[in-house]
Amino acid sequence: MSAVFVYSLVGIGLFNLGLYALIIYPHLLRKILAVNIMGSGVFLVLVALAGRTASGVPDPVPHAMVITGIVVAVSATALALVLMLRVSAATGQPELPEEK
Amino acid sequence: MDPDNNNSTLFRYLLIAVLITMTAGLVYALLSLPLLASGLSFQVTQNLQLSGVENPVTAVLLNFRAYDTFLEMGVLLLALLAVWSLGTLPKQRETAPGEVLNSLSGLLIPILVLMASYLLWVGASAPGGAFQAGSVLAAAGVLLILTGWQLNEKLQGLPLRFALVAGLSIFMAVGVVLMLFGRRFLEYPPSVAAALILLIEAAATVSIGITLVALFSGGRPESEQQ
Amino acid sequence: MNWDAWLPLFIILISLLVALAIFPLAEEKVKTRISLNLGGALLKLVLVGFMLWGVYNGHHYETRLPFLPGLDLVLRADALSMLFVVLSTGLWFLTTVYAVGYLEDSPHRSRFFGFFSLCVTATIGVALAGNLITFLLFYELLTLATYPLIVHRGTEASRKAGRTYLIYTIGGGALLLIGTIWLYSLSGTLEFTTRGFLSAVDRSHHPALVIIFVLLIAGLGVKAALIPLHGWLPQSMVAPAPVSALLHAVAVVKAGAFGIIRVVYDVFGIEFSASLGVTLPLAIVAASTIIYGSLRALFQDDLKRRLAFSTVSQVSYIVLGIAIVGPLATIGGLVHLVHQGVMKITLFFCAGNLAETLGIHKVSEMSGVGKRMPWTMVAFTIGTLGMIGAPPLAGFISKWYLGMGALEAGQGWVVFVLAGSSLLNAGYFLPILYAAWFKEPVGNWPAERSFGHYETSLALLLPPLVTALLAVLLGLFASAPFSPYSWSQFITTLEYAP
Amino acid sequence: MVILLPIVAALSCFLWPGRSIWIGLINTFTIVLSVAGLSLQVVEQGAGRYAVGGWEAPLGIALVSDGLSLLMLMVTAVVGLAISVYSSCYFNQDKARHFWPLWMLLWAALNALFLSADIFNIYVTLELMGLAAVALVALAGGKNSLGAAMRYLLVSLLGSLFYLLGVVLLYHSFGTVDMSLLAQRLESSPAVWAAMGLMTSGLLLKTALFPLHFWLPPAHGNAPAPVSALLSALVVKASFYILLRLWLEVFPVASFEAGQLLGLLGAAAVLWGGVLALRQTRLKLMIAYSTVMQIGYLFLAFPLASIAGWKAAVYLLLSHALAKTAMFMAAGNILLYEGHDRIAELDRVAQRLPMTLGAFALAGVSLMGLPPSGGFIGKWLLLEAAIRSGQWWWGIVLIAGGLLTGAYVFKVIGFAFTQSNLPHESRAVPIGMEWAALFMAMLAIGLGFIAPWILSIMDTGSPFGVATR
Repeated sequence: MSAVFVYSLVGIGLFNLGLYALIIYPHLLRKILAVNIMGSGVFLVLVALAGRTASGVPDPVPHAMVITGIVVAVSATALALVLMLRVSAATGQPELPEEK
Repeated sequence: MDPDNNNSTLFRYLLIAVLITMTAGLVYALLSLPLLASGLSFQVTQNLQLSGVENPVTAVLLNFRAYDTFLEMGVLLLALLAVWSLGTLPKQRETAPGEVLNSLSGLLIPILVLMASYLLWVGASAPGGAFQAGSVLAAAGVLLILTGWQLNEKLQGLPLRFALVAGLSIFMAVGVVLMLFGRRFLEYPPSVAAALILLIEAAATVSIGITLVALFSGGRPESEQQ
Repeated sequence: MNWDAWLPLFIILISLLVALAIFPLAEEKVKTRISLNLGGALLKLVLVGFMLWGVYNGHHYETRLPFLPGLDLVLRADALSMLFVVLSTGLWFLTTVYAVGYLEDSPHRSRFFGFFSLCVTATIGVALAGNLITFLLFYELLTLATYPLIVHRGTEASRKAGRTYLIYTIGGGALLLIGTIWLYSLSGTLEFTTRGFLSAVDRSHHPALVIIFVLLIAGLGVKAALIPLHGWLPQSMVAPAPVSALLHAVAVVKAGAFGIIRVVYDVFGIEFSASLGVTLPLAIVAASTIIYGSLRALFQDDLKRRLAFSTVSQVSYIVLGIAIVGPLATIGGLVHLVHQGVMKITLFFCAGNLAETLGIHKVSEMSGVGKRMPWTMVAFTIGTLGMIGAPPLAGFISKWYLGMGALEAGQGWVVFVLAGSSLLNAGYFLPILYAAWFKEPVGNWPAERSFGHYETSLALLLPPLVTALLAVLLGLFASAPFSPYSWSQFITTLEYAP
Repeated sequence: MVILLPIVAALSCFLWPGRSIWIGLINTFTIVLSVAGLSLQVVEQGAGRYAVGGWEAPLGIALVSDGLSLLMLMVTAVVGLAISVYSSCYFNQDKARHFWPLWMLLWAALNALFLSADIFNIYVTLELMGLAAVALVALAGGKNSLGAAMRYLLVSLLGSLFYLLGVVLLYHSFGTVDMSLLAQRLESSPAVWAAMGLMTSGLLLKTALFPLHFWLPPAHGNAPAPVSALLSALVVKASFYILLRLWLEVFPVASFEAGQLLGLLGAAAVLWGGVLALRQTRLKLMIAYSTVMQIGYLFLAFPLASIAGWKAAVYLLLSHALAKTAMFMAAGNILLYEGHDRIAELDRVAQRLPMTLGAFALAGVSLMGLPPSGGFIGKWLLLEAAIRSGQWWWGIVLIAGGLLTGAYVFKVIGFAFTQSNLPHESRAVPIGMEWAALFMAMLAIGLGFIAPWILSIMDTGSPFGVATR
């Protein structure tokens, strides 16, 4: 089994770990981190599988996609963090308030 | 309904079980993929010389799938708008940055800027490009902020905003101008492709860098309050 | 452009436009509003008369608008629809006059009259509908348009009544919808056609058709107030008198009854439904409704509630007439559609007058009122006698033909039903008359208002007198051309295969 | 290009915040015009395909405009127009400066999404849309809406990641992210099934199908009125649109069982959402739950999986978009006028805000699916499809849903008719806001009269496949 698949399997692992953390932990910072971990997992799969070319030179398109994805992730994270600050400022605790 | 606050162990185990099955399924799906798949690398290498750059990744980013990149600049800007819509800059606490940081930043920032421009330039042929460059630039900016430096009042208004939107607007401008020449949106003529890409990337680099810094500082500057 | 193709649509649009014009009117613009109302009503009356003449001379008025692929909105003026159109248009005019007098200087008149016209739009639409989906459309519109009228007073009671009304009618609408779509998926068409279009459907579907029949009739029975679906009717008595008059004499209840006529004759076809064996159960339901309604009416002290229950029973005469398979009975049912309308609206007008002028709401308060308001009570008397079916009044004609038809169709039991209900009618109406004419007034009236040297304002007095007069004439000159009677004969000859 | 205009608008709004309202309005009209132009072109020349940058798929990104996407663009334009008018009166100067650029970017994202034929590109637009929506929700400020925004953000990120992972699997199995190419190359494999599962569940989360709807009511209930309208009318629909596309084009392998499952969830959503809506005491929350319910309707088409069924779903989608916009606007007016939106205390609205109440009532009629209204057409088509395919029980759900809707709509209207005796101070409602609401409601009704036209548009480029019956 080639390194490609090892990496991609690790990616899947990260994805699910992140999902678990996202659901279980109430603290917002942890949730945001969890989402990022999931993201990294997806990107890892995306890049790793690109290495399955005969020539050994990896397929560039996924790399481009990953860069795009990363930028999106960064933007989202930034927004999430600021939002978190606002929430904790408004409610006094960095957790999701009860639904209203 | 919302499991966030529900930490009963039962729920935990249930979740774990579900996730494990899901993982298993995904792993199985992955392993079922063919061992060899060239994806699009063939088409890319085929059209590389038309794209105006040698680095395939950059080619995909700024030519073949430039439209994605274009929208993604939009996402970046949007994030900033969103952050700014949430309120103003948290008060800068005036801490003396300390000797090390001061001197270090004094040393580092020029290097970072230099490095950014190098990355930008090299992006055409080797790994590198607008995003890498932009993030390095951002690093410099962050250092500046950490050392308690603040943007000049005069620059905080329109100039700052122009710098922020430069990337996106130039990107779009190029696309539209090309349309005026009867080509499709973002369809570069191979002859000038290299120049156009470089132009876009330069603008993008600046915008990305500044945007990231602005995001880092987490709020719109005071002067925005009128 | 071809007038015949647009006349029906135009007739409907009149009152719609009136409605739209009235809604934004400011409260104090009384004159504009009244002129709009009456103008619309009159114009409509004229056009309908014109159309009536046309239909009689074999003109074919039909408007078609594409609605869904394979389904059009069809407005068609055939003999049957004209019967209902004429009735509702005529009574709309009178009711408008009455309502103007009844509601003067009460709040939200623009809203009231707006929805009032909307109501009539829907009713005419129901009458002119040329296929089941068009019918459905206006039928639901009618539901929605009446709701604001019922809750108009805005009191707790009226809101409750409104809710009940909606629960019943929207539920009924749902049944109707299911039935319609199912029918469509079976037969592929919904066009009303004389003697029905379903006899062609493959035998294997006949059980389904029976279910559909039940669904449709149940959906319509809600508005026609067949038991056990009559619950909303007495409750909605909280509405202002003109509304009760319109609802119970013309719009809602009649729409239901009319729908049943349509379904039995022009969807299933009378012979076919008889062959399906669904008519006898219908007849039984109708008969029991008649008796039940009369019985309940006997024990109501509130005048309007008594009238309401009498409506419950009277409307079922129409259904009964349809369910007895036979030309004469059909004539009886159809003609009663008109007669009951005229007579019942008279009664409600009078009840309204009593309430407005003397604040009388209960039967027990009515002793001696005949001396105070002779004219009103004359009208009232005519109405009640008609209801009882005393010759030579309109009601007599209907009952006579119903009875004849029953015998002709060999269903003698119906005659007993009729006789019984007539006795009951007498039972709950005559005491009122006795009290009104021969008893002495006890003390003074609950809330008296004086209207100069008339017993009440003219706008309130004239309409009931006119309708009462009509009731007499319809009875006397039943065989004149264009009288509902001869018209129903005309229809019947079409509906029954020669 | 329909996508660029709003971006231009956004940029200029951002650069000159002072004048953002006017820039926004002007651009709104230009956008509407350009959409009209596009639709003209499509109606005349049939579905169009546009390769961005001149690079055809698989290398490049293609935009496709067929009947389905066109209709989505149109409804977006109409709703967008109304919302722009409405918001130009709704927000104060300070909020407006932020609202307009965000809204314009959101609009751009929607248009881009409806036109894109490239599933990775769709991911980007999805994120663009999601972030903008979150920011707009947070715009209301205050504890509840911030919390709601936070939850909404996490949910939407989660959904996007599921979707993205699906995209990854598809790309690596077939070497393309272009829908039509995928459709050609696709053959059933574990990876495909995994991708289908991931993408579907991710989108279901974003579409808030029961039981994944928990985030929607707070988000829609606490956002500013025009934003709630936007979310309910368009944003939620966007992810449904993607789902529809995927199931129609990419995953024809989609099995009968999967369809039935979605149908069941939809039915559950209808009933559950309806009951909860009935139990709400606050108007906006009630409307939000009604959205949950209406989304359920859309999924009833999946088990039928017939062309008629899809069309019915899309028709319901359109009419719901219009009606719900009107309803949220009306709710916004009432909120502004009465200072609260507790249903039990909505006295005097019938007297003082007749237009608003009228809008509410008309929208309600369409939601109930009573004739004549767009809702009725959709319902009729769906019922017909259900009966024809012999799965009449979905029809029962539909009817029951209609009755539930009737119950809660008239609950509100009934209360609004009562005369109030307790005097309370009230604020005037800008006429523009009332008209916008009424306008949308009338459109929702009017949609009941142009069915043949709409249905014929749906057929251009036959996104639902060629008729088989």
